[in-house]
Amino acid sequence: MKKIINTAERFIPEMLEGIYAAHPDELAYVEGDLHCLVNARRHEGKVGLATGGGSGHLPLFLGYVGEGMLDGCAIGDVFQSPSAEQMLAVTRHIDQGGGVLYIYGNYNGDIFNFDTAAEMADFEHGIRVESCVAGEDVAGPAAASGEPNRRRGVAGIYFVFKCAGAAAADGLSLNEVKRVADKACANVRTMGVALSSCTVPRVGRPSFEIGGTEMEIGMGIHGEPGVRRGELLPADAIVDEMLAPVISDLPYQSGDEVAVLVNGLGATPLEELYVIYRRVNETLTARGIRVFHAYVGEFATSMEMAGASISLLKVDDELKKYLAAPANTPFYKQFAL
Amino acid sequence: MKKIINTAERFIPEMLEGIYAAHPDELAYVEGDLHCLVNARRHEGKVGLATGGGSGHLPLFLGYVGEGMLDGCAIGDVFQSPSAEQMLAVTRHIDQGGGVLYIYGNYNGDIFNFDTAAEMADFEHGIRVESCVAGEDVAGPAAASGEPNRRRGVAGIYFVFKCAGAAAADGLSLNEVKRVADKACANVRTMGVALSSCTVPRVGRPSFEIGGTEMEIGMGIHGEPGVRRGELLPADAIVDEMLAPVISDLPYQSGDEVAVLVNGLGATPLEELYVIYRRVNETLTARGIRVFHAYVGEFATSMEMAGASISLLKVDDELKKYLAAPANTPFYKQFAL
Amino acid sequence: MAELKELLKNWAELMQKNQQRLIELDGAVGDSDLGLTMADGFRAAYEAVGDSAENDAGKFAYFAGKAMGSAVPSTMGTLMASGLMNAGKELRGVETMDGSQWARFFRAFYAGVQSRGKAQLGEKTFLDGLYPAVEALEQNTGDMKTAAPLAAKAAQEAFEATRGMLARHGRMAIRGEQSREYLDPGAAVAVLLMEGFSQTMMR
Amino acid sequence: MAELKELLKNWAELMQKNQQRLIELDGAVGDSDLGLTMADGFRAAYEAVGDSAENDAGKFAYFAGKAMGSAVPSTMGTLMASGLMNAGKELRGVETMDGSQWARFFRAFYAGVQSRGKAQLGEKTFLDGLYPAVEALEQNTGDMKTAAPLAAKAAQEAFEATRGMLARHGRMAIRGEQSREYLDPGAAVAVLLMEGFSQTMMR
Ligand SMILES: Nc1ncnc2c1ncn2[C@@H]1O[C@H](COP(=O)(O)OP(=O)(O)O)[C@@H](O)[C@H]1O
Ligand SMILES: Nc1ncnc2c1ncn2[C@@H]1O[C@H](COP(=O)(O)OP(=O)(O)O)[C@@H](O)[C@H]1O
Ligand SMILES: [Mg+2]
Ligand SMILES: [Mg+2]
Ligand SMILES: [Mg+2]
Ligand SMILES: [Mg+2]
Repeated sequence: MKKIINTAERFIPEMLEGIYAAHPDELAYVEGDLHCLVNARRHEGKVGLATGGGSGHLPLFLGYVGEGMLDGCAIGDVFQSPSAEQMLAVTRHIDQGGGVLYIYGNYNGDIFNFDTAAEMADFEHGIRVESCVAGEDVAGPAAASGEPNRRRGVAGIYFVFKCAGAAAADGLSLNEVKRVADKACANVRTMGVALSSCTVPRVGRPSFEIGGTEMEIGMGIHGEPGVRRGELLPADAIVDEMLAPVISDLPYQSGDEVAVLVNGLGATPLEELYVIYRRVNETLTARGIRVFHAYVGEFATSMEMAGASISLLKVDDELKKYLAAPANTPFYKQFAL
Repeated sequence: MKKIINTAERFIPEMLEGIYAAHPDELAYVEGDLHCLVNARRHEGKVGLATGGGSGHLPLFLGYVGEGMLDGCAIGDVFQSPSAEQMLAVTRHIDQGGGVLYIYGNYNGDIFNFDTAAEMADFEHGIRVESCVAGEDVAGPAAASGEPNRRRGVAGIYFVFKCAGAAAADGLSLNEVKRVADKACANVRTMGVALSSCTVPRVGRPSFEIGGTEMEIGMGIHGEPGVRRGELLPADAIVDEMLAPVISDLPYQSGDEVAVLVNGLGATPLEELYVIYRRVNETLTARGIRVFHAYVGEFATSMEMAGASISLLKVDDELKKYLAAPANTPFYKQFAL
Repeated sequence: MAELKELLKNWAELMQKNQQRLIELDGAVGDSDLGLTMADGFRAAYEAVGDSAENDAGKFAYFAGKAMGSAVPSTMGTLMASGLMNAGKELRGVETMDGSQWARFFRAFYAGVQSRGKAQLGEKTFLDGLYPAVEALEQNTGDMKTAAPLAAKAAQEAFEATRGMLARHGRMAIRGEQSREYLDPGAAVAVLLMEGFSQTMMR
Repeated sequence: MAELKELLKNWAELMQKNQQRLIELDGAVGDSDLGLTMADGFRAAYEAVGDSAENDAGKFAYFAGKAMGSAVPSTMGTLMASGLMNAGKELRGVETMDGSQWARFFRAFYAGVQSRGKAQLGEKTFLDGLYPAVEALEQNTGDMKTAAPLAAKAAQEAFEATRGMLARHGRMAIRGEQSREYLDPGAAVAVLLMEGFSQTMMR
């Protein structure tokens, strides 16, 4: 394990100390717990947006707390959910009178704890809480009708944060912000590929083994098994294999518009992400799908995992408006498009 | 070699195709050569700022072309200088009547070609060109008096781009913008550490060998030898070893103010960069040095190299003003501080 | 409260003792954290109330569960916390445990996990391990010395029967049909819970 | 122009043939690119003018240099381009090469590299390899068949003498005193230039 850390136990607390030290005017924590992060600014009356989840995915999750995005984030240890108590602490702080919307990824631990926190917020503090659970990884099968969605939440949650964040900043009500978040969720699909493993510091060895010339299509951001393991292919072939199920799952028609996110998992250079985007753009253009805006970079990582994911968000005028709004967090900045 | 590319030969051209496709409103190329990148917007009368250098360091160099930063960039193959012809093409396009300032790193090939381009711009086209060569890596010795600076230019060049970019946007003359750039150069120092090598695609094997538990303090961003190879230490010890020569080289007094840049070399997770920043902040605070602003992220990479660098810029009121100005490029965004 | 305290102590010890086994069971199908979270979580639960002078069994269980939830907010950590807290709510006001109180305790524990996780029987989870044990206890609330070992045996058999079931929840569900080949790690925890209960009753 | 064309052709072939040796020399102290850039660069220079009907030796060399600079803008690529272009400027208008024109050609080549790279003799660069060869040519401009092999020999000896010098430029300079142990790869290129010239004269 080759990491610039002091000890595995202190990794996340020290990371958080670094974050608060670097961004003292923008971020704060509540109830004396570094894991309960909130925007240092409050906006009375605005719907509060909270997220949370395991660490190891920066800028996900806490990086999206800031102006035009989220209000707070409960932070767990590497790949571990934060506790319901921590979520509750964040919830209490960010309720600015308009209620709170939770937006988080579709993982057991997170769901159980956010549900618990929502109940506590309601019963114990009279705060109205709604939830939006993102699960858009097409490596998993679509839910049969009546079944719950079992797909993992991955990088596409960025789009949900962005749209809901802009809607909340615009002064929409809790129900309306939830509607926008749900719409973004319903219209985003993602597929990933991994080339190497990350190592959880407390575990100390790679989360999975993968050969020196192998890749795994569809692997999850904690190293969950994907859909196909095989020899590393040329970039265009990898993109073709990832993009096909992303496009067919929704599906798309010629004339549709999308926002594209090419996300690096951590160790993959930005240069390669643009080689990927080149092919994504080529393919979409050939299908008559217009790119409204392209995002290329690291939005949801798995520490030092090499690999990438491609997300498409099918946009309408409303989602375009919210995507185009400015956002300003210590980790993520966008001027109005 | 595990990369998401098609072929080594097409790597940089395809990366550039991806970049132009992703940012069509912001970036353009001139003379039909993808390697000659310019800001799509022009600002008549403004001093034109150009940079250039080898590829493999994104967002360096081309990522700093945009509003409030640079006007153009000549792009070479991986770790190879672009040609003087390409630099000249960029120069001719970005001269908006106020002359052109070249800001680039202290490498032989780049110097020779930028010097040639400057002569051609002057003799053949009557464009006045000045140069500012950044070389702030304290892994190399300081120049003896009368000797040229042999230190490598590394991540600290970001500060030079930022300050000069804001000065040019403010309407300063070529001489004045050069003065600001030179001031930033004179006040920035950097030190790096590498944990793993990158691989140049056309070479196909790692640029250097390094043991599974080793680090190299002071390694350059192309894998140039550093000052000490040894066992990987805890984060705080690494930071202490890197920061000491950065601070003593200038030197600093209690009460001084700095901007800090903790830069990731490519494969090192953002989480670890914040563990580094935590110690940097602790050390500076203990010495009575005040942090004006902290930048943490990937600013100058070596593709998939694991490691980081720490840069300090000693600031006065003028540099603070220019650092605080907004900037907006496809790769780098900052709202006014 | 002595028996409830004793139970939590036994659970903490058993999870610690079986840490490696749980790591391996979870490692085969999940992310290997189960041994760590169960050992850490039940230790935290016991430590939170081990020195308490609380006489209300309900509060006792509730605060043990709450401590566990804060210490290990993983899937099983949270579910066990929900079980304990729900058992605590059910037993609010109870000061002496007898057979029918124990049966209520485990029924409520089961219900807390079920309402938090929303799994159904047969979906290859912890619930499949615990359910037959709760049934066994309810069969003979008059004699826990007889009922508890039978409940532990029922849990063990139910755990073994999870091989063959199709996983519908958590990380294992990603494997689809392939999941049938594996034992469910959460059901192994149910066995340990009943073994710990049986030890407590047999003392 | 036949001889100048022949010279560029010989250079291109020699660099190709010695590609691996240059890679290894540069690999020991630098970034291993020298074999690639010299082979690619001199090929580009030759290809740019190989089919040209140009009669002006100056323009011929100048455009060959310009093509090289665009093809391989590395340290040595750019320096060789500067050498060729400066030689071209010096020979502008010359249509027939004789001994003293060749001496002017190489003196200007040297000067072009020197003014671009600003290195001094003894600083362990290409210049140290080329300089004694230029001197040798100027000694006997009346008889290139004698002078050219002597110049090649002088370059070879000068190349060997770079071992021991302290590097002040480029990647090798980072090594400080340790650089004395190595031969200078750029000086090896000077040897190849003079060997190619000698071959051209001896035909
Ligand atoms: N919805 C659920 N209800 C009850 N038990 C569940 C549920 N989901 C998962 N489990 C149990 O959790 C166990 C895995 O726990 P744990 O290792 O903590 O999960 P993870 O590490 O995947 O978050 C499974 O073996 C299963 O018995
Ligand atoms: N300023 C200079 N003047 C002349 N030759 C130089 C100069 N700097 C470097 N060289 C030569 O360049 C050679 C290395 O060339 P090259 O491999 O192209 O450099 P790099 O790959 O480091 O950019 C050195 O061996 C040296 O002979
Ligand atoms: Mg990274
Ligand atoms: Mg990276
Ligand atoms: Mg697990
Ligand atoms: Mg070289």
